[in-house]
Amino acid sequence: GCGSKTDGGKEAPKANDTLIYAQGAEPRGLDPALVDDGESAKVMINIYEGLLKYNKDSTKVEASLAKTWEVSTDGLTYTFHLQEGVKFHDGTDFDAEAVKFNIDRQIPPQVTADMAYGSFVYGSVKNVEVVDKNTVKVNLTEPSTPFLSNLAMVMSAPMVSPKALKENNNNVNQAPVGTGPYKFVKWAKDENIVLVANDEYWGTKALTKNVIFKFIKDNSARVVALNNGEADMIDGIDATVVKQITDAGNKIFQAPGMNVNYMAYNTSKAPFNNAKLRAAVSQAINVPEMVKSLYQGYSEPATSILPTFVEGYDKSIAQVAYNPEAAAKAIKEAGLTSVKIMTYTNPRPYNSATGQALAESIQGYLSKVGITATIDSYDWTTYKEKLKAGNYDICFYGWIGDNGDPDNFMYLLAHEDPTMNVALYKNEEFNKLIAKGIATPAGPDRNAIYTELEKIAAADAAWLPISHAETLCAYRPDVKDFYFHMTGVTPFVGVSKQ
Amino acid sequence: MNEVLMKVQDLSKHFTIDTDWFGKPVSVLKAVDEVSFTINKGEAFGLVGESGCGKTTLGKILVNLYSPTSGKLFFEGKELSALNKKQRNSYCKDIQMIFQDPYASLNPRMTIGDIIAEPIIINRLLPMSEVEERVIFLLNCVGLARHQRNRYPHEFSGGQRQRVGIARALAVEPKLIVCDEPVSALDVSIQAQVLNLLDDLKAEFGLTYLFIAHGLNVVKHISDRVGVMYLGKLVEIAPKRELYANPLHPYTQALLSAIPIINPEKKKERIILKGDVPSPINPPAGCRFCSRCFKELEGCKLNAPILKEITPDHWVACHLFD
Amino acid sequence: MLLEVKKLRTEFKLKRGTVTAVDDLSFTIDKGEILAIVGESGSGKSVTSLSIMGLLQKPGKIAGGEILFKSQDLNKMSQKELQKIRGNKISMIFQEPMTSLNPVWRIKDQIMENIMTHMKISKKEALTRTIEMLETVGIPSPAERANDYPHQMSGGMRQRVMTAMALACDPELLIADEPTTALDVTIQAQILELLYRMREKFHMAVLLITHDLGVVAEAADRVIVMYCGKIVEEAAVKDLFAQPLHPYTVGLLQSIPQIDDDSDKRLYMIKGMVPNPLNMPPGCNFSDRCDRCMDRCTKEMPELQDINGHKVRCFLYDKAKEGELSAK
Amino acid sequence: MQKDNSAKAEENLMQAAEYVEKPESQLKEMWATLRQNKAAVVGLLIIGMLTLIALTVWVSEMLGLQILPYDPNYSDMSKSFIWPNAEHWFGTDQLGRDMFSRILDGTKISLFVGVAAVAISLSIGVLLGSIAGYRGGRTDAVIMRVMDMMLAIPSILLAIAFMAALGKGLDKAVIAIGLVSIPEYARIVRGSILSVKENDYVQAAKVIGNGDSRIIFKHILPNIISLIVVRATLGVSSAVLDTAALGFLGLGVQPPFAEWGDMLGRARGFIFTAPYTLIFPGIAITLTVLAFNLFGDGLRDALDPKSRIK
Amino acid sequence: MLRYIIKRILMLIPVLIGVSIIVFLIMRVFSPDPAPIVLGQHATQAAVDAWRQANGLNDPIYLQYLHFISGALTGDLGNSYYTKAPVIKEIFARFPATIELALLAILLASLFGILIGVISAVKKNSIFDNAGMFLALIGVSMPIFWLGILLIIFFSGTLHWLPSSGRIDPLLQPLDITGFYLIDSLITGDINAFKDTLIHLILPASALAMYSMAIIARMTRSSMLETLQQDYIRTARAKGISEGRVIGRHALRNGLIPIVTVIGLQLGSLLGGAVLTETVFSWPGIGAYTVACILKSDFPVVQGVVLLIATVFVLMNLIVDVIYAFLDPRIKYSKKEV
Ligand SMILES: Nc1ncnc2c1ncn2[C@@H]1O[C@H](COP(=O)(O)OP(=O)(O)OP(=O)(O)O)[C@@H](O)[C@H]1O
Ligand SMILES: Nc1ncnc2c1ncn2[C@@H]1O[C@H](COP(=O)(O)OP(=O)(O)OP(=O)(O)O)[C@@H](O)[C@H]1O
Ligand SMILES: [Mg+2]
Ligand SMILES: [Mg+2]
Repeated sequence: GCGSKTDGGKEAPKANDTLIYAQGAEPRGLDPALVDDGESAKVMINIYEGLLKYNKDSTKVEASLAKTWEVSTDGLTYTFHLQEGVKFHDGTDFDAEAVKFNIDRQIPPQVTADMAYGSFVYGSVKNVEVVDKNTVKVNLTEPSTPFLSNLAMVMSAPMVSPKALKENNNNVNQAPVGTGPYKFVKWAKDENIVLVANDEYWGTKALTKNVIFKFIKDNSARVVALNNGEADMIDGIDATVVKQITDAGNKIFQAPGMNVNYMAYNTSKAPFNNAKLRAAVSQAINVPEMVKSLYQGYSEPATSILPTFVEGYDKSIAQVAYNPEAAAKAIKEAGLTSVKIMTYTNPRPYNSATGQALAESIQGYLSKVGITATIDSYDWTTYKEKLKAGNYDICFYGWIGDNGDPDNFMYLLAHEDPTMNVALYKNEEFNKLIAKGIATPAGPDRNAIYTELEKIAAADAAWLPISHAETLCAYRPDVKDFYFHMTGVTPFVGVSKQ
Repeated sequence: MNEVLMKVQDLSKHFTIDTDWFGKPVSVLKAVDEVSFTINKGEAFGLVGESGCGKTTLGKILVNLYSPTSGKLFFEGKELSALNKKQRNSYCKDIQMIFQDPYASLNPRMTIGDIIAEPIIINRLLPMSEVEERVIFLLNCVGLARHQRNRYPHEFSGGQRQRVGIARALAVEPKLIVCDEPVSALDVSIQAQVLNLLDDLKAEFGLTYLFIAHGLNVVKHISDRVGVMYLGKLVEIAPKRELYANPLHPYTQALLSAIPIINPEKKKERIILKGDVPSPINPPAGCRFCSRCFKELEGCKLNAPILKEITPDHWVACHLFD
Repeated sequence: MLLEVKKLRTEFKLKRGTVTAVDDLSFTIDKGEILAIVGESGSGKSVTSLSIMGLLQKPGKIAGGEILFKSQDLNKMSQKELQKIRGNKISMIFQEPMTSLNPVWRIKDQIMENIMTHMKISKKEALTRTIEMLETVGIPSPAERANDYPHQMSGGMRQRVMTAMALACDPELLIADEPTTALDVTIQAQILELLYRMREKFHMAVLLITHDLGVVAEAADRVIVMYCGKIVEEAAVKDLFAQPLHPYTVGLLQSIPQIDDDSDKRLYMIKGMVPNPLNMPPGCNFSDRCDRCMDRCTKEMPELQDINGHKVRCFLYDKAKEGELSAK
Repeated sequence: MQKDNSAKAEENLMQAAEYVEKPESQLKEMWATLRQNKAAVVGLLIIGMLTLIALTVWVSEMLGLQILPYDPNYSDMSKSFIWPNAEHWFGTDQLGRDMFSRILDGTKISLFVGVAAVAISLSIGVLLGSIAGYRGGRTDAVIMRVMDMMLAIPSILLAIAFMAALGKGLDKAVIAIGLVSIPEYARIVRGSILSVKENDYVQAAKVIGNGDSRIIFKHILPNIISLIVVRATLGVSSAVLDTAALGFLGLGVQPPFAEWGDMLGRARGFIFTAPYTLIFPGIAITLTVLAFNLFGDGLRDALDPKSRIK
Repeated sequence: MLRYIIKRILMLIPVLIGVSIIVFLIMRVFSPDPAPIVLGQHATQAAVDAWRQANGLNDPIYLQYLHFISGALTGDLGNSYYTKAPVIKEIFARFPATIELALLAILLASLFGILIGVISAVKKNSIFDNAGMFLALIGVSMPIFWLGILLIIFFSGTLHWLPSSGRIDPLLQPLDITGFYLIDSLITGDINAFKDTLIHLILPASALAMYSMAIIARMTRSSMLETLQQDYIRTARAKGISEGRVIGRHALRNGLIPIVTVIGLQLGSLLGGAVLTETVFSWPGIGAYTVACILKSDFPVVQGVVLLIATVFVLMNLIVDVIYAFLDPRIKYSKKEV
């Protein structure tokens, strides 16, 4: 760790001054430009703010550090009017210069390869102009409808103190300085991160003085910690422990998650360059039964790629229905007897049961229709590496929505990169529609484009969407107003304890 | 029959005990230090001395288990120390060794027959078909029965094992046998059996022995000439009768007087030496015996005495006879 | 009479059978006397001494007999009472000087421990006494050497330390179990001389155990010859060497090469070897190796019989009278 | 006359006897001692049982027979997490697979990895150790320094690194576990060679003209073989533990193979819902390791010349 | 003695260089490419290539090694690919936790192991002996992670007596002075923190200690049995001192000498066992972290950690040898090493 407690002296903080949140892994770092993981986001949301933020219950954007904003009619210029009198935790002013500084570091020429979200969020930005102290203008190279949504993300978009960045070698992973309701106190590696309420916060101040993020890797141990009172809130639980938690008098927080858990066929080579055969194999899998068994009701069986609450979702979309007899017949006709499955061993946010369990259950279904499946499973890193080689018939993957925009999901099937588009799906018509979707301003027209994309995807059966994982958290009964945003973050500003 | 079989000339063996930072020896153990003597064909040359004085080391040099630090070895007139490894090996079988500890000198995993057969087989002395016959013959020679051929060493007593060791040495028909304290680990009643056996074999096969012991009475019984060693040096050599009747070196005198006599009536005058045998590591320049000598002269501490022939065939290294 | 051993029998109960290491052993030692026990390896000498000291380890056990030290039976004493006698009234020197001292304690601590266990004196006095004792046994510059560890001393020195330790509490009986076997001849002479001197000085009785008949001839007053756990012959030293009775003793004496014997004749051999203690020949233990074995010898065990103070266990002397003896 | 008789008898034996006594088998003797050690016998029985299970499972799998109550890899999602009952003795796991069948099936993997890994480390370790011990000097120094290097890294970390590098799989687990315990064997073999080498019988072997390799193989190795056998037996137990550890960390065999450590690793997520998924594989591992330990200990006692019948 | 120690320390250098080469080879030549995981969900091939270039991964392997080793010599082990923090900092933030755990475990293991071993040896074949040795046998046969989970289920999950994870209640966390919470809490005089640290240590330390305890108990027993057979024990008994003293002063001191080596070696294996224990107990130590880093191919961290652990291990061996010499006066350092 670094530094000592800034205030409060030696006296241990009283328990209801403190919220302890136990999560399964340690953040990778706390510099929004340099990290990409959900565990970091949960901490960062409390320290930083961006120009915009999402509505509590959706991904609609609201004012944050930007009071108001205007978009030029050609969609190429965005003008933001900033909140006045906002200070970073280090006492420096937040102003237009700071905004420029933050964006400039993530666009060419300054952007570096390890800025995971830089190009995603600011990829269309041409430059930033400081109009006056509280006004800033962002110019784009081409219109981008998701741009505003992107500015509300916790990755990349938040405003970091330029002073801190200069002092820390352009990397505040270990020493975050933002404008948010909580200030960073210390980070004991692999143990916890301590935050304290920002008394000078410009908005509504936090209700609880201290927030501690504790890292407990083991799922069961996290449950034990909650039940023993070592933590006030925990996340990353799966269905099997819910009873255990509620029996101990604790509460469950459940919300739809913005993600998709899917199986992908390798469409680039035989046998699955044949859409009919893909559909036949998908037919062999009883998705609802499997989802119920693996996730015990804490994941929705997926009927489409997009989660229900994302624009562009349409009830009418459906994947092929379970029909083992028809499947068996089609498969037999095609002479398919064996497939090579590749999967990952870790639990992922969209698949708490691990890719391996998923693969093995599918192996079970396939064996019923006369297909012998071999499974190669690797840890996530290796898995991503192995995917590149494309040496598989079926693989598993998932996606967590970044900004609630449908493009964020659908563009995967149009992506050039084989580790993104794991189905190696190529469809010119599809790609054109994607490009169109980005440029079209938000509204029913745009939503129709994505519904269309979904229909193409379902018909081509490159993916078999399996489930949308619900967010599952648990908290002690004395915690009030705890919530978990669908983008996977936990703002504590309004949370209190009795 | 004074034909020389083995001639040892200024033979030394030094062990490096410790080196400095650069690998240069700083302490050297002079186990054998410039020793010279000859062994005649057909004789038994006895070697006595206290524990650690270098007897075994000397014996092992003769059988090529150690290579000497310096000095020369002549076997039947041929200079062994000048030969290369391969040539040297061809002489190995002519010089054999009987070891001190009968419990450690036989491979516990081999039957005694195999132990005896091994040297015959690896030296290709006989066609395989005749090996077995020879083994039985050797067994019989040392007083073991044919039916014991397939037993393992642990099934035998010390004396019997020593016989196996002797048979193994005999198997290659050696000319010289180094007997390293062959009886000191044995019980009194067994000692005599082995000593007699060695005596008989010597006559039967015309062997030559280098007989190492620390018991003077045993050496006297078996050998023709006796050398006395002290701390890596030979201090006296003489035919046995001469040596026992007329010991010249003070150490030999003390050694002889220290042996208890089995006769309570004959209480003899004892020379009790003071102190212990000093360490052979970095020994002093002068006479090695000096620290315990009861006849010390001036200069003994400084100059090492040289082995000189005082009366015919009686050699001694002592300043008393300068 | 200082020590009287009566019909001592010591057994080792092993899985494969019972070894009777000492059987029917009776002898006495008077004040100031040196009694020697000789015998081959495994004949039960050490077991005898350990039985007296009460130091037998499992599975060894005294199966019968009495060990009377000043008329008290040591065998019936509790460990506590025995501890008061051990190292105090009766002390012991062991066979292996190299391993009998604790390698990790300085020798002064080992000797002082003995003194302080039995004498009520201060540490300082104990140290003084320790150094005195070391001086007595002939260790040069004892005050410095007292700080040495055993490995820093030679075998002879260690044996001296053992002796100093054994004598530290003025014992009345000293048991010396092959005190010189592991030593060189010249050192052996030193130690024997030391023992002799100490006996004169402290007036203690010594039970000297050895397998070297030469040592016996030089040092002992009386001697017991053991074979396979039994006494086969017991006599005053002069009598034994002048006129050994038991065939085993006779054989032993003849089989050792004599230094003052200049003839080159063959050595006498006792044939065969010591029997396996688990598989003794019936009758006399020596019968299978004896040149003068009779029918009877293979069936019965002869009794130890006393012929004018010279005891022997052999049927040859069954009805022997004084007169007949000298005829042999 | 008595004397004549016995002497004659002896002579008769020596000359007349045409027969040669059969060599007394050391194995037989060892077995005799081993049999007296109850713990070792229990260990051996368990090992026998496990081997039998493993072989039966393996052979029947080869022949395509199903002798296990259920196909250990067959998942039926409608049957996930059934508590132990008459139908599923050890219950079912998350994917509805029969735990009892999987545990039995796992025997095969654990024993195979254990024995194969030991075979690797044993052969390489013995070779390196023998060369180092016998040659001495620079060869020794070089070999042993390399072994020191390997020993300086905790073996489990090294194994994990190997697995991470090589990827998952039975063969890779065997290699990783085998490689990391080479130094142990090399050290033991070298140490005992050094001490055996000083024995007079090795010197005697040189004197009669044996070459180096013959001395190593004929005179030295047979005399430390018992030590190596004991070490190898105990080595199997630690290899089984290591396999389980790798499996537990998710680095063991490829799915769907039933590997005990892997089963434990999965069960960790369900310790409250389905504690039995945690209990049975744990018992299986412990029992197997225990058996090899018991047997190894007994073997050591049996081979120890101090406790052997003289 | 001093010369010996210096000599030994110098001898460590080649070992450590060798260790670094081994790790380097395993990691850089055989391990998966770290780039995709470092760069995350949106990484494109172009970004991956750029990143590899920037981190020197496209250089020839010997250049990479030279770069690493020259850095290491100046105390710079590079930055973690993943957190981008200096490796040194990452390691020392976690190392005290592991050391604290391992030391307590070895303490427990030695204490109970020696106790059980001595009692078993002295009362050979008694019920104590049998029970002790059975326990030891179970101890060496049980997978450490299984034991850990069972302990959590029982003491945390069921009885709620002891915490299941973490080093301390974060609210009590002492000032970070040494990183060892036991020491830090004592320095700051915070008894509650000290207690809480101990409470958190009990379960993981016990799980970790079990295996070593069993080994130590078995070794102690056999060492004591052998020592009790020695001639000098007989000598001690012959002096008439009490049996307790014979065992305590004469047998134990000698019997413990080989145990020191065993304990030293166990510390090495404890560092290995920590990998599993830390995983099970979410212990914020170096073991679990290293595993995670190996799996993430975080080369600089893995290289750094392994180098550090190897250093600790060889130093530990050195210390053991010194203690050994202290306990056993027979050991002389003048002798050339065999
Ligand atoms: N390989 C060796 N390395 C170092 N020193 C050795 C070696 N072999 C023997 N020595 C030393 O050389 C000296 C002479 O040893 P050697 O064995 O020749 O004596 P010895 O006269 O045979 O003694 P003993 O009567 O005890 O057998 C001893 O001090 C011994 O320690
Ligand atoms: N611990 C033991 N277990 C079994 N048998 C034993 C044990 N100790 C001694 N014996 C047996 O007791 C007998 C006598 O042994 P003891 O040690 O008294 O012989 P010794 O005369 O002292 O021989 P040495 O001259 O070799 O010292 C031997 O036959 C031996 O086998
Ligand atoms: Mg010798
Ligand atoms: Mg004895």
